[in-house]
Amino acid sequence: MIGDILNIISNTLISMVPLTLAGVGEIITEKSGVVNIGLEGIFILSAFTSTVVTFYTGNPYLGLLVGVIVGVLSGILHGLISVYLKGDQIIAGVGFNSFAYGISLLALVSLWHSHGSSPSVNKIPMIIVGSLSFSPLTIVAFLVGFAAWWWLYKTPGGLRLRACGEDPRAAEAMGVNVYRVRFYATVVGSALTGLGGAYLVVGWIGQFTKFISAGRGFIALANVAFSNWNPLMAIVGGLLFGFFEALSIYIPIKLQEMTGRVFTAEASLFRTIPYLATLVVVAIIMKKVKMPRALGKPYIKE
Amino acid sequence: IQGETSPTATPEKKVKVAVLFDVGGRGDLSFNDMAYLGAERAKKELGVEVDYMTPKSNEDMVPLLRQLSESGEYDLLVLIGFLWTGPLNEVADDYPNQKFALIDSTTGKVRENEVDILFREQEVAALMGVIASGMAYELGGNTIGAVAGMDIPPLWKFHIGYLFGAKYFEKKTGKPVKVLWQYTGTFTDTQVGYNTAMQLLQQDAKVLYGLAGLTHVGMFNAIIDWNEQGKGKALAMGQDASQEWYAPKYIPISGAKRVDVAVYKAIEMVVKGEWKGGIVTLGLKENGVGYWDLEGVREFAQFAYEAGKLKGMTPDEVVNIVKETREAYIKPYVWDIVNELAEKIKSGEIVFKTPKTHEEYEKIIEELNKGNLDAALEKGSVS
Amino acid sequence: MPNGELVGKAFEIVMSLAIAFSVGAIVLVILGYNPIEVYAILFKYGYGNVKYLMNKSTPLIMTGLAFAIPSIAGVFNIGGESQLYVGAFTALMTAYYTNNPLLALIVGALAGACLGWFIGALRVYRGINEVITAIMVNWVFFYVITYLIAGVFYNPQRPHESIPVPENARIKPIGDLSVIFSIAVIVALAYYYLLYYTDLGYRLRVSGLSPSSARYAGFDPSKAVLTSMLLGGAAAGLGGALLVLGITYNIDDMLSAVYGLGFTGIGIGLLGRNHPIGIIFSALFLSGLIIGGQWVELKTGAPPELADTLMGVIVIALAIPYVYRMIFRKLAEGRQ
Amino acid sequence: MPAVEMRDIVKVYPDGVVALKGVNFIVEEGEIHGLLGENGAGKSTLMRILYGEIKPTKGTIKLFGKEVKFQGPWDAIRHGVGMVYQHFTLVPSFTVLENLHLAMLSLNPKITVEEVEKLAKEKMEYVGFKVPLYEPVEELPIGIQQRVEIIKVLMGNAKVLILDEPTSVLTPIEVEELFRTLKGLREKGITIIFITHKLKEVKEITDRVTVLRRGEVVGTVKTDEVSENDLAKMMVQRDVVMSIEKKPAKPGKTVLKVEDLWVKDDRGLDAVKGITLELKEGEILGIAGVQGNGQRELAEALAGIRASYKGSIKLLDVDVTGMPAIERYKLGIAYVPDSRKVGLVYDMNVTENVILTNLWGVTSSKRILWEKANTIAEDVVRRFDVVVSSLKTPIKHLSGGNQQKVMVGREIVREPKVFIVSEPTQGLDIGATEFIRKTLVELRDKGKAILLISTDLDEILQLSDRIAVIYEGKIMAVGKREKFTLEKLGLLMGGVNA
Ligand SMILES: Nc1ncnc2c1ncn2[C@@H]1O[C@H](COP(=O)(O)OP(=O)(O)OP(=O)(O)O)[C@@H](O)[C@H]1O
Ligand SMILES: Nc1ncnc2c1ncn2[C@@H]1O[C@H](COP(=O)(O)OP(=O)(O)OP(=O)(O)O)[C@@H](O)[C@H]1O
Ligand SMILES: [Mg+2]
Ligand SMILES: [Mg+2]
Repeated sequence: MIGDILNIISNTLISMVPLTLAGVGEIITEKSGVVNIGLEGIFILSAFTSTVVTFYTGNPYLGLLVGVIVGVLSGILHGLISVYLKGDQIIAGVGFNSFAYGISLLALVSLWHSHGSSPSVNKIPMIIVGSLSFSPLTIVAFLVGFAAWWWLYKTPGGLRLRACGEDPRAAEAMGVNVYRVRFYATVVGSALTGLGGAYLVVGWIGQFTKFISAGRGFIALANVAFSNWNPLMAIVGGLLFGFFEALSIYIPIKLQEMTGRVFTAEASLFRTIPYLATLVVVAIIMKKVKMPRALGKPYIKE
Repeated sequence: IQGETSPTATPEKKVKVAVLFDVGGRGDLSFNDMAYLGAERAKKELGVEVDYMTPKSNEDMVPLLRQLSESGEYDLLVLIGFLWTGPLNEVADDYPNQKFALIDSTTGKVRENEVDILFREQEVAALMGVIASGMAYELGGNTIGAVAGMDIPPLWKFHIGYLFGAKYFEKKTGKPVKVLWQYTGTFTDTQVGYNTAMQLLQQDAKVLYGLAGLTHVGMFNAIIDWNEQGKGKALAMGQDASQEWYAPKYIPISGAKRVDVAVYKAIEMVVKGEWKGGIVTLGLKENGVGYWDLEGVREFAQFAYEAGKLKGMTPDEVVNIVKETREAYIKPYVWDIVNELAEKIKSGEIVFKTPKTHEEYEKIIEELNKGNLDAALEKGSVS
Repeated sequence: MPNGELVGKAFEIVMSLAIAFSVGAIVLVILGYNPIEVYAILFKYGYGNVKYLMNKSTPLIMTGLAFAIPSIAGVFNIGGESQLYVGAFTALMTAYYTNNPLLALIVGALAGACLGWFIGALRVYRGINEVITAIMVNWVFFYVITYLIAGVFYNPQRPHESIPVPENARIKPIGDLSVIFSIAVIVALAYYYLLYYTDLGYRLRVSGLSPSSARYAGFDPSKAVLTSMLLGGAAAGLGGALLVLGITYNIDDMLSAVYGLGFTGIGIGLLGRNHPIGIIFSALFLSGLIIGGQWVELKTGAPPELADTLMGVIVIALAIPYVYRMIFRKLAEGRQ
Repeated sequence: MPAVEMRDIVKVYPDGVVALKGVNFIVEEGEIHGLLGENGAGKSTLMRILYGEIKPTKGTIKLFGKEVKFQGPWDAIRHGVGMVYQHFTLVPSFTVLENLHLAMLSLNPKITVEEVEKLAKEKMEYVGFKVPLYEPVEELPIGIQQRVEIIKVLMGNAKVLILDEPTSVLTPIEVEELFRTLKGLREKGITIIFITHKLKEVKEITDRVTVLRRGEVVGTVKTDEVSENDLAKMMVQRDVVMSIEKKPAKPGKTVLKVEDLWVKDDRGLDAVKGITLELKEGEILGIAGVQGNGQRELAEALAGIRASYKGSIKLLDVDVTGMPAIERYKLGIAYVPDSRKVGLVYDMNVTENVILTNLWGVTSSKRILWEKANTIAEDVVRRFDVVVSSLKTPIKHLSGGNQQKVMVGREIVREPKVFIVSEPTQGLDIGATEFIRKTLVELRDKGKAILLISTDLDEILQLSDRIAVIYEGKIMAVGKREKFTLEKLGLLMGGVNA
């Protein structure tokens, strides 16, 4: 039983990483007033590129780095469109998701003649403490959450950034270069998402597959709202979702192990557990929503 | 090799075939990818022209079928996967001059212009069940598991076969086997496959059978981690294509479902002018299903090698490792049981049931769990 | 002035498309494809089969509206996906048990509306951000409906499908006219009228643009949230109903018939600038690309993902009308 | 060498509006320079250009003899230009201290909160008023927000200080204090540009004045050498009657009766504490008070936008306590809020804004009659002389004063029976102010009841028939206009019962 619990905790610690990294990244982006719903796309693209690099170099840390770089590049694209070109942030994100999926798959096909999966690559070794295992990136995710919180709420840079998301006109009048801050916030947010995407491969599965992100980009987006735009809560959000997901897998297996009853169609019902549980938790803990007021609105000066 | 010299100097127009994949398209490591292999082989060996198409969604199937049939451009439309069943049934009668081949499903109707090719997945799964049970004992356990995709009819057959195989092993050896069957609800979410496998391994499953496309890729990786993190020793088995090369040390064997053969056969019928509408079922006897022998393993390892996926290994090395693991974990007594069972199946002494409804499927599983092996059989008996 | 405005708008759209396709062409060249060939196939097949095009865009118009209407009232509805699922499922059940297509459409719309309302209600009464609710609810209903179809309401003849819409409850085209598409267009027009010609629409718009002004004017912005989600949900639900009654006649147990339509709707709503009339066109436009993309694979042998890539590029290029407007202005100034 | 030298400034807004048509604007170092002009003349535009917020279409700017091209306000701030806007530019959800910190960062990126706090306290000492440092700005009354703005700019050590209509929300005493501060700054050599519509203030504080008209400079004059009337003429090119002819009121029956009303503010604190009031037909009751003493909550409670938790409101013999706003509007109440952000939907066009509070008046069986709406909007634009190119122009593209005209005008054309109006002439030029005030008196003479809430005591004294003074949510005194003088009002507003 204790083994089961540790196993669930390991699962949780492993699953929370991308949700927290991308969640915190998106919080930074959104706090500046920009929405990026292209998280799913960044996940895919950075997962793919980090696979390629890790495959050819054998170095998963390099893969991680490349994931971050691809995140940065995606952020630059989204930043240019939504900040400087005053484009529609959501359309850009929707388009990016489609583009990132398509281009990664095209590259996968031309590189490895496969439409579904890459070969296995080296992974960043897990940290193993007794029967508990988690990734070094788990620690990074925690640290990133704390650091982002500290930076947003305790430093001048954070103050400026939040001002851009609350009232860009006022921020501008007080000497903040709103465009620049928003642009960088988008880039940083995407970089963290890129790290999360790379983790999917080099920290977790060890292989790129066609649907590697499997909707996690959207879950990360939900995590942003769940956390009420607070990076510390985004850590909790990642853990919570990871935990309930692990639980939803554990329960039917354990029931089957104990009683011999196989779940067939009902297996789908167990899969609703993480989503329902998240909703219930939100309903219980929800306080006043602190959404950035200028969120999603392009800042046009005249 | 014999196909290298395609029918030269044939004045008449080349046979043209369109292969229409399932909605998911290629990359599933399963029937779509296998269908592609078969069609490509037909292209090479039979000299046909093949085009491919992946419909975006279910709602695209009927209009695409109609438009393609109307154009008359293709001698044969090969439809991959059960999602095409309804759409084909709807349009087949409107285009009597268009030939259709439906792979892995049937409309249940016999038509002049339609061939349905089905598989008896129970047969391969039964063998895999026996092998898994044997391997589990070699690994010091008695639990085997399966990471399955969604609760859909083809998987019912796998479930029945796998459970049957385990119970058959139990019966033959007197060693109890526990089966943990988990539907993940997805054929695409690799991480769910990883987590599911981890949980199954935690419940002492020693061998996991992957029946979930890309989801079970995650299972493979979980097996690797489980072994390499020193949490225990466990093995995996793939299905459909030969997947040993993914991790030859931990995947000693995969089940085969020769969608490629089915596609090839359908095309061949057109090329050779032997077209005959109807429903064909492929099983062990017809080599439509089975487990991949080392030749098959080599063939797929070769594909992987050519695509640059086998980093630092040659196909031969893969085969050697697989051979060693097979020898280490699949003991002769297990092979005896496998061969004996295969023989019974091939000879038609026993024939598996194919459940028509979900209730029937559940009923069979329930009976099997009680130890009533005959509940899975349409014909014959093993008690 | 209005004339100039119209010319400007038209120019903006033409320009957006021209640039979008040019960028797409560049990407195609980089990837090693012949853009002329690809575009020729895309247009010939994408927009050539009108009946197919109309059917394909029908549910997309509806999910486009499902995003747009709440968006106008200040709600970010990414729950069109599940609202469409429940609409499709309940309509199917109704059609199966009553043989009454009209009733089925109504039930489908109502089911979608209820789900939309639920998401809105959680926001209004519990303060839960609609993004979380919608994403969670999407998955919950995906699995619940998967269960219902695989485990309960499957077709005994073809167990991977749900029970079918009975023959006499199906909505068939009349000649070459797609009835379901006509219904979608009529609904879009009705929503247009509602938004811009009725006091309800005005209230929704004011509430979305400035909740404090709405309160001042005596409109309740919370009500706008609920109403818009009700209207949006109804659209998505109706979209699902039209899909099963008019196109697929059943839902498969992997939900591949309905999956993804809600998400595509977000793009459609936004490309249509959240304007019901615009949405009709953006749905037709994107449907054509989707349909044509399938043929590009068939005709050129390119992987199907080429179409996704191209569509992504085109959509991104359509996200920046501001830039085109600026260029237009510069050109206009230059001419003066 | 002039401090500011703007040459041939042309500004064309993206929608084609030509706001400035080659303006030359020169400010000498160390002077207080007034900038005058009708609503929409281009004053704010000119100053936003100087502050680097928007770029001129043409023209050059020199600062202390050196040509500058600002990339944004941060650039201007570094060059010693500071600005207090007509619409404040503070981040509403941030505390005052956070706002000050934010502003200071553009000068000294390393500055700590503690340093900012110290500096802020010094500056408060220096100017002689206080602002609460730890409260979110949005919870402060506008008057206080303005003080924050001034502190903010002073902390930036600006060499050139721009004030866009700073006095419109201050009480006379506050204005006096502000003027003292400004004079003190002038002594220190700081150059000040001062926009206002109040000629009295121009006379009092400025050294020179530039008058703008429709995007062109009419002239720059020494303040000493001109009279208020001269200035007015320069602005509108006609004579302006500064005082309003007002016949004695003929109050009729009571139409609004408020009894022991208690209302909470957004933070849940009591803002209106047991107010009892009566308003009669044909009278103007002025409510004087410093911003933030419960006026807004009172007005909102009367309009039905905010709930009262005790007491009653009776309108024309109907008990309307608890009745929704829209029902009250239908009964004949109209309300002009003190904030344009509330009263207007910035992203909607003129017509759509005009029908905001009169929706039922332009609908027939739920359908909006756009023809009718446009007619009304045209009427408002014509009667109140709103400068706008088309009824389809988004209201946010109108100048502040013209927005105000739309907001007040649309209520006036409805001829409400009970008219609650808060700061009706906020940001209006003298011509428009005169016109609005005259219209209010006309309404009164038609037998309408008007509740005038204003921090502008001149306005209160000029228009009211009776006056009530509000202080901390209570009525300090109420009585006939004749009983009050400016001084007495000032004391009462400060809570001193004279
Ligand atoms: N407050 C500001 N906000 C944004 N951009 C600025 C600001 N001040 C200056 N810049 C621009 O950035 C350029 C680089 O200057 P600098 O590195 O000092 O910027 P900064 O804003 O102080 O950096 P940081 O945000 O890291 O404190 C300057 O030339 C100027 O154009
Ligand atoms: N963002 C904008 N877009 C388009 N036109 C604008 C914009 N801002 C101002 N205008 C127009 O420019 C002209 C000048 O406006 P400005 O705000 O400078 O006037 P102002 O002199 O400050 O008036 P007020 O006394 O009412 O504040 C007006 O006609 C106004 O409608
Ligand atoms: Mg102004
Ligand atoms: Mg700096």
